[in-house]
Amino acid sequence: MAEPDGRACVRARVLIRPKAGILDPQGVAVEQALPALGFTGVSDVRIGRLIELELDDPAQLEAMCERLLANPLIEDYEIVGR
Amino acid sequence: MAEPDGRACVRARVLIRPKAGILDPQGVAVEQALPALGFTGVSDVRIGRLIELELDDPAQLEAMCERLLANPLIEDYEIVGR
Amino acid sequence: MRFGVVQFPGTCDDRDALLACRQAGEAELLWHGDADLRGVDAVVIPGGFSYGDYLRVGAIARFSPVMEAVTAFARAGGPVLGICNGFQVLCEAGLLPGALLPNLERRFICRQLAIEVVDAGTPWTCALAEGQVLSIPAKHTTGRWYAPPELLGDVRVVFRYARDANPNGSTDAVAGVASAAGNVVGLMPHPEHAIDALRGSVDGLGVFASAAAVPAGA
Amino acid sequence: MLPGVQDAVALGLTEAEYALVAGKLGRPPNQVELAMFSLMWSEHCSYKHSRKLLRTLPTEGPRVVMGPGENAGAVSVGDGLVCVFKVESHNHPSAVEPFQGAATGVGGILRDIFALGARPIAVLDSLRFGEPDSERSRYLLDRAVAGIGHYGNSIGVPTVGGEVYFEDAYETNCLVNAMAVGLVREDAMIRSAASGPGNAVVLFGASTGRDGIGGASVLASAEFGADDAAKRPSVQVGDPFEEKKLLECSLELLERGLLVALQDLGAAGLTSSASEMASKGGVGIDLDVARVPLREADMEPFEIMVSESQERMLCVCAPERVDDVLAVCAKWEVHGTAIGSVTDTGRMRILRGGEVVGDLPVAGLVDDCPLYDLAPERPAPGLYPPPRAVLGQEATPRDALLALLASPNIASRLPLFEQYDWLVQSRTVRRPGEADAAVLQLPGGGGLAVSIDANGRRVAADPYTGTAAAALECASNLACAGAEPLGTTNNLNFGNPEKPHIAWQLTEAVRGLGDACRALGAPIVGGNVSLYNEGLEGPIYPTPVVGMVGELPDVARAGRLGFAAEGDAIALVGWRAAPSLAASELAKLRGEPLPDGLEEIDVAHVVGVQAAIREAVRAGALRSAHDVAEGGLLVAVAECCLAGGLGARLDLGAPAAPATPWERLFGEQAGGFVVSGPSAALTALGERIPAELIGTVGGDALEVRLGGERVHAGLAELRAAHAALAALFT
Ligand SMILES: Nc1ncnc2c1ncn2[C@@H]1O[C@H](COP(=O)(O)OP(=O)(O)O)[C@@H](O)[C@H]1O
Ligand SMILES: [Mg+2]
Repeated sequence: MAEPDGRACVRARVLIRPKAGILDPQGVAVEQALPALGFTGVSDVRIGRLIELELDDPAQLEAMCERLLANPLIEDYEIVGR
Repeated sequence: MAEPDGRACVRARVLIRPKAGILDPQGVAVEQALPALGFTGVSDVRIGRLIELELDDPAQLEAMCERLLANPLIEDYEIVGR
Repeated sequence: MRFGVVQFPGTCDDRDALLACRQAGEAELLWHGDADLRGVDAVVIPGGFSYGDYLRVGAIARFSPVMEAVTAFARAGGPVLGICNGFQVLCEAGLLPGALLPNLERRFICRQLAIEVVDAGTPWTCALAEGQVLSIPAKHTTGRWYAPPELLGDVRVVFRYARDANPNGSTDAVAGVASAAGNVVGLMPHPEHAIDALRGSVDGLGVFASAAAVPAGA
Repeated sequence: MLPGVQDAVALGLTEAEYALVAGKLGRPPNQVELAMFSLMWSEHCSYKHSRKLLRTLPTEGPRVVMGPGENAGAVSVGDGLVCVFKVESHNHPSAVEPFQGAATGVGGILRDIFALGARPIAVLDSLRFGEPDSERSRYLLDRAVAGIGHYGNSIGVPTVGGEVYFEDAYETNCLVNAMAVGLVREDAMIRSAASGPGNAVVLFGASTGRDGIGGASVLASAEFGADDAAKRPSVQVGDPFEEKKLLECSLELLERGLLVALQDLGAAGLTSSASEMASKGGVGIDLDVARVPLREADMEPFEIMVSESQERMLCVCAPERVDDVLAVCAKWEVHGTAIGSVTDTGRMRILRGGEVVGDLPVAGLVDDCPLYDLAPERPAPGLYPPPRAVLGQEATPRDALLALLASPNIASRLPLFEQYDWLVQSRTVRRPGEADAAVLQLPGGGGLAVSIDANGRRVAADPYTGTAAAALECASNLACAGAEPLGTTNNLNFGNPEKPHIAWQLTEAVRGLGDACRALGAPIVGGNVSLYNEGLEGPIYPTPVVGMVGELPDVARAGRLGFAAEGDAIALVGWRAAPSLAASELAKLRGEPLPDGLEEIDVAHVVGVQAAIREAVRAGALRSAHDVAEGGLLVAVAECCLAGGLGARLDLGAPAAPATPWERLFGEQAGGFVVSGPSAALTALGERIPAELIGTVGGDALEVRLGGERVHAGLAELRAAHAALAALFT
């Protein structure tokens, strides 16, 4: 996609999930609740965040994840193109 | 991957995002915080949820998204394989 | 008049709601795992964080057995009130229109607010007057009521935040809505926390008195 | 392979302590045993540098139901009801990850309350950060407040009070303390002592992961420095939903009479909870780690024993009750597992399936850690750099008033408290900002007032007097609400006690705390100690946080701080001498260095003044009462104006030599109060205690005459200045 001024502008997607070994209260609660709701055979639920954005300079994305988008103490991130 | 009892077990990923047109204050806040950190040229930040799970019957996933994981009034979902 | 107050794992304002209901009648707790409403005349779904609100506010609680019974009760015209998380559950369950989104300020707010009664034609507002302004606290992170524009025209708005009091950016300052038939009402502010002058306000009493004033089975 | 002395040292033990451990076992400890000893003998669990001092504190009184030693202290509040309360710190976890650190701090202190069988009814927080012009301080503030709110709000316990101060000395080592208060019928309380060999030990709540492994010893005993990345623990994530279920489940287990003993899992996880239960009951415990539900499959026995995963409880019940216990757990969707049994061996035996992986004497583990004497030495003045000046010498009293109201240490705390649910549970009669203490309704018509306080700057200037002042201020806050102190809790946040000047601060502070609480008749029933709070620039201000609980007979007469009626007279009561600017908030804004020592407080006089205020409030004679604290008289009056939405006209006469107008307007001293009401009532108060009629309530401005000085500020101006903290949360 090209912006009116001709700069490239990329849509990117970042997946952020609780680090392995870190408690994921949301995933645990959802997984435990599912059978009673009639959804069976589901396991290992992990809940994270999805961040989508448009940016001029995709090279910046990694630094953005490190500094703002993800909390490196408790989260891993994965940059996915689109 | 096959479970010991022979059932197939699939890891799936669901991306859930606020529907277009719905104000996403968290996305706005992230967008506004970026310039102060020296990240420019970022726009249209949207923040949603990432749900990863393992399930016996992948055919259930769509129904689970419709009924539970996303609220169609305010959210779109996308099932991504892995 | 016998009220039933629904208790989910994570419900916090259940005892408060019981107290409020008892100002207007009898009240007992209804357990989420029970599909039996035990013959109560009205159901209150109180505030809190059912299932931690971890997936999405109200999303999990609405599948509980008690909600099947509540849904049948509501469809039969029984009075149902959802407060805060209860409102969120009723929206998720499709018993009320719209959905609740995160506050524009992205924070929990706990604040005494002025709200205006817009529709006194429901069993939860019939003892109040339209235009009456109530001082009632609100406390939530996800209270921005939203309905898509095409649905908005059909929504029965029951409460609105008074001017400058909208704490969350809710569409048209909507604080509470009703089902088309009016018997199901949900609101974000907490009338059960405005029932004693010692604790700041008695303006919430009218909500419970309204339900008690409706003849049982009407 | 057996670990050696160097492993022990890496885990925080000294070589001598390692030798002692080996002596107690009669052999070198294996990995499981060393891990357990290193935690139990850490500063955090053993209080090895503070226990001797703590023994000097007054802990007894007619209302004390439970003094220090249990999970929380307890005082009787009448009608067979007991109030259980305690304050605890989560400083280091909050410095690493403020949201989760603060959240799990709240979760931890709540478990201490319901471990006694009490329903938690209130939380208070006590926070210290660097100056808010630092980006990191703003981040820590924002996230810590959000974390406290997240946990307290979600679990349905109101956060009804707290305090926050901003000082450079906390820049690299913030303080996050949380106090919790609970209520229980005295006959329904439970203790943590395990008893009855053959009884079952049941673990219930969250599964066990590698959270905070080594946390208690490495985190709590190591100075926090630039290399913190290397020591980074795996962060503990709070799960208030799990704890809400755990709370309801625990209370139902007790209500059904199913338990012999109950204990939370806090620092040092299973190790400390099981061994302390055994120690208190004089029994042994066998635990099978293979039965502990794990979040990660491949955990070692030692990891399971020291994991600090949150939201877990341990209970002891008769073997024939296990099924009933597990049924209650199932009802609340809480995982419960019988993991061991009580024995008569006096030993902790750790098993993995059939294999014994650790075998240690309970007494040696829990009670025999060597206690150390401190080597206190009064430091030379100038330990702390002077604050940065923000108010020039040319400032007028009006400038100073507005600057003080906007000072982060004085500005309205509303932007914090609005993020807390202060009303859930339907007891809150005085919410934050309405009175100096929060007031909660009790079933019989009486009330409970709670307050938490500490001004670290004053303690830094004079640890003895500053700490006594903190305790007195708590009691003053209670008096303004009409409440009499029943008991005290405290959290001693200090630097490295092995340094002589820190040892001196700690010793003096504990002495001041003890003396003040003795004079107040408010025994210390519990608390916590957090040492080694030092950053790159040196130690924090010594910060003994004091929490106090009081009672009032008629909650309908609970005092308020805001002016209530036009025309009411205003009096300044309590002081016999002019207040001083030493270590005051004004001195801080002017950038003045900390003085070396504060003027002595006549504690008995202050206690008498508090009694008179309390009685006047209880009699309904006053329409408002507010203690004079940071910022002095003028700030106190401005706060009464803002809380009541009414102005005031003050005529302060001429300053009595040698006091300057500045001291008169902004000086600080313990035991001063601004009260309002009918002038006859104020005159009557003046017959008991020093009282000076200084003005009248009314108008929409604060107008002050003092000799030739005039100060005029509209309510709107005052309000705008007072709202300064709002800008930190956008
Ligand atoms: N500063 C203090 N003043 C009085 N008692 C204290 C203090 N510090 C700790 N204690 C008491 O020592 C005991 C152990 O405290 P702690 O290890 O924090 O308990 P827990 O592990 O239950 O949180 C408690 O009874 C506590 O009240
Ligand atoms: Mg404890």
